[in-house]
Amino acid sequence: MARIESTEQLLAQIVAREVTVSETKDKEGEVKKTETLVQGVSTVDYAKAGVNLDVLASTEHVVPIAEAMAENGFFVEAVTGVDWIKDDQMEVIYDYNRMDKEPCRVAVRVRIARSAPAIPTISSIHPGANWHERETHDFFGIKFQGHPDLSPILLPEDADFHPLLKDFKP
Amino acid sequence: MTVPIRYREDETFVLNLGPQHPATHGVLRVKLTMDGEYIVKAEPVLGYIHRMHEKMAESGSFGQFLPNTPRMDYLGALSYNHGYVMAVEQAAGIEVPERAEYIRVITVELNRLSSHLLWFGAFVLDLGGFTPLLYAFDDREKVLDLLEMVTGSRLTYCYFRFGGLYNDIEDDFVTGCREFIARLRSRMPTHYRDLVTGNIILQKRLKDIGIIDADMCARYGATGPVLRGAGVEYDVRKNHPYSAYPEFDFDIPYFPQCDSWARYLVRMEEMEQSMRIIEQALDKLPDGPVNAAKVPKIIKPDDGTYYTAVEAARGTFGIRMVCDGGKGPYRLKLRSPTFSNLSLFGEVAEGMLLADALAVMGSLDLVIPEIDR
Amino acid sequence: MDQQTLSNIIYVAIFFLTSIVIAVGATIVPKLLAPTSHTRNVDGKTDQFIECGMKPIGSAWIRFGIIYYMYALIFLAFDVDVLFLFPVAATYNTGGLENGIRDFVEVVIFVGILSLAVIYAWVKGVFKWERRKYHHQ
Amino acid sequence: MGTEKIPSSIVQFGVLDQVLNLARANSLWPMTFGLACCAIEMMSAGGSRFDLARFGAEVFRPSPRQCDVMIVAGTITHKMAPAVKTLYDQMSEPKWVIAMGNCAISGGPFKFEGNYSVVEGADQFLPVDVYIPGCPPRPEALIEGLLTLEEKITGKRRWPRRDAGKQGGAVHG
Repeated sequence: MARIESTEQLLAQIVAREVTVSETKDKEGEVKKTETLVQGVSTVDYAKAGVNLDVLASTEHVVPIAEAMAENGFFVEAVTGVDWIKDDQMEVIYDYNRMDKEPCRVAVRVRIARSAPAIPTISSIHPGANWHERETHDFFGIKFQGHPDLSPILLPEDADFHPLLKDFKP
Repeated sequence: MTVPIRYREDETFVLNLGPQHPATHGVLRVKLTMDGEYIVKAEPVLGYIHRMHEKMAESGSFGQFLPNTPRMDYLGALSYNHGYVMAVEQAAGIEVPERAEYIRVITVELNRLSSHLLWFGAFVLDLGGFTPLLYAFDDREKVLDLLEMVTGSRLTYCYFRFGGLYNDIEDDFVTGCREFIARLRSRMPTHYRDLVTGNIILQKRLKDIGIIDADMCARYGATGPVLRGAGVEYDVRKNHPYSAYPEFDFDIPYFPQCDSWARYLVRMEEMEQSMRIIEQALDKLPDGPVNAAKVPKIIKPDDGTYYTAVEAARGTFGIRMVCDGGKGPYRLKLRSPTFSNLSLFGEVAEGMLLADALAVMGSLDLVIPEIDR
Repeated sequence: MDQQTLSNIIYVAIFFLTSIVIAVGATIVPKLLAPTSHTRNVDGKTDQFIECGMKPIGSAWIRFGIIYYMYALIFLAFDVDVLFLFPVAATYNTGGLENGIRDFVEVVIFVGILSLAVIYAWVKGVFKWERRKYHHQ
Repeated sequence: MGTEKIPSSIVQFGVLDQVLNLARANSLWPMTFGLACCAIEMMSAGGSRFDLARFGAEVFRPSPRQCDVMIVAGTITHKMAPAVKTLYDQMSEPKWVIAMGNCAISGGPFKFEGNYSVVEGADQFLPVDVYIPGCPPRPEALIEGLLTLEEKITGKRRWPRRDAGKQGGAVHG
């Protein structure tokens, strides 16, 4: 468990905790404050979510987190793209995992605008993410700035469509 | 490692280790820039068998994606069944009875055995020996008979259901398993150890070839026997215990030599461990129902993102599932182990002889539809 | 031309004739019987070089490493060597024991001189295939 | 007779053609062309239990020039289709095509409305001779497919076909 706390402090330094407070009037007229986390690290129940730490971050935190994770013995297990078409956003989820006896899984989730999705690449720090990013670019069209070669990896070489977008028609 | 050699563009030629090649075991293409027998640059090209599994997951319901999971890695299909079913059970909070967990472990380990047997045959075939393939296939057919008796199909099993199994196992499956393990144990020293592992030619072809050390595995995210061949004791069944694995005592074989020979020994040793697990599971098989009491007709996991990981025959198979209350997953990312294992091939094969590069590719144990998904 | 040499000549002639018949026959008969009017094709790629289904990139007519020339040389040397060993084998041991020893020594010397080239190359490390490191521009 | 599409040869007369067809039917060399799951069943058919060697078909040649049958075992995607066409062209006559598995017949499990990368069926661009349904078809089904191809070539069935279903059904054919 020590590994999870130390990783949490490590990430808390990088990602400042930001909370938006929204008041809603419930029946008795009291002001009820609901805090929705915009940015920050939160420990999550492993049995339910499958990860120990869940980090909501923004694009400028991606590279610092990747460097911090690389120094502390984490490796990138997967890079996932999600197309939230309803609130006009796209989400990139980085899954970090450890190889030694102290299991600790971290999911870093970044939301970017859906119109011109762009996010800095971490393939120079974790070469394993190179193919994952190319595949996410294939499926969603998310531009990974600084990626050495964003040509289609799973789609034909001349493919210009992004199939996993919610509004994709074959 | 001598001083780097400067080469001129017109002294190298490009060779397509193309989609249709006996050594790629599927439709993987590697664009090799060659300087005589040496590989200057190796660049795998994927996508020749991209079958849109993730797109199908989004357009169907949870149950409709079940037949897709075995068609990704058809050699270790039950691990993929297991991963997907566990992901949905974890998200929807469905409990699985004890007996179902045991049968799941037994069938997954049997499937791992058949996958390693096929890898063994194909790997020695790549290195030039044909007979071990026939011995390995002979044993593998026994496993396929056992699994067919229970699941109904030979390769693409769709046996697990949310909250349990499709049907219970009978006694002749249990006795069949014991006979099979006894037979394989009796054949292991002669047909596998003396004939192949003791063969000096095979050892010379594999020792000190394709050095993949722990640091390279970490940089590329390689898992499974490739990582355990690099001396790292990492196995999802031990590091992140799931299903009924904590009840069995088995150890994780890992070898520090980091070369193709270490990866070969890891898989041979893993066959032993799988047999141990099956025997313990058969001895302690509890009675009771095979399916959960109440499984909702329409699976409605609450919103959010979930991650589940399973130790497939080739490495960590992870599922990142995003649910938004629809009839199916909103987004399903399938983290396939050989996708990451193959991404380090470009760095490993540089400066290697072509024949050795094929030996390394065989030791990575690739299944191409799992890479392309 | 006594009876003995005549039958020898006939044997060699028969041997020679059958080899020609087999060789020429093997090329003519498939030409006659095989369906060679045209090969059905879908993409017009019947005579493209076979490279795993892909279009070959660039040409293979490039400047190869000098090391492969060494293999050709060694093959040539030993090929000619074997050619000379045929007559030796035919007349070997015909002259009784002391001739036998002399023939044996001669053959050993003959083959030994040729294998000197191989030993020299071996010592120079031609047969050591180490992993190389390439400098990418 | 499946041979009418095979282009004609220089020397032709009836009896010789039957002898040639008999020889071709009993030595169908398949091309190692495993695309996906069906390839594993093809390998099992080549193994010692189902043994394609009994029908002269165990020599799996990787090079298209040296094989007679292209067994399309697996899914053809749009990225792979040009390679399949090239391989078919490079095969020398007489050549046949077996579509093994649902993917090669009609796209199989990957035929759905959002399908952007799977070619639905090998017969969209290849002249297929025998279709073997199944996902994956059992090795016995592959052997039955080969026997059907042999029957198509020589016109005679290797051994009588038993009526499906009934035990000891009428034997004919």
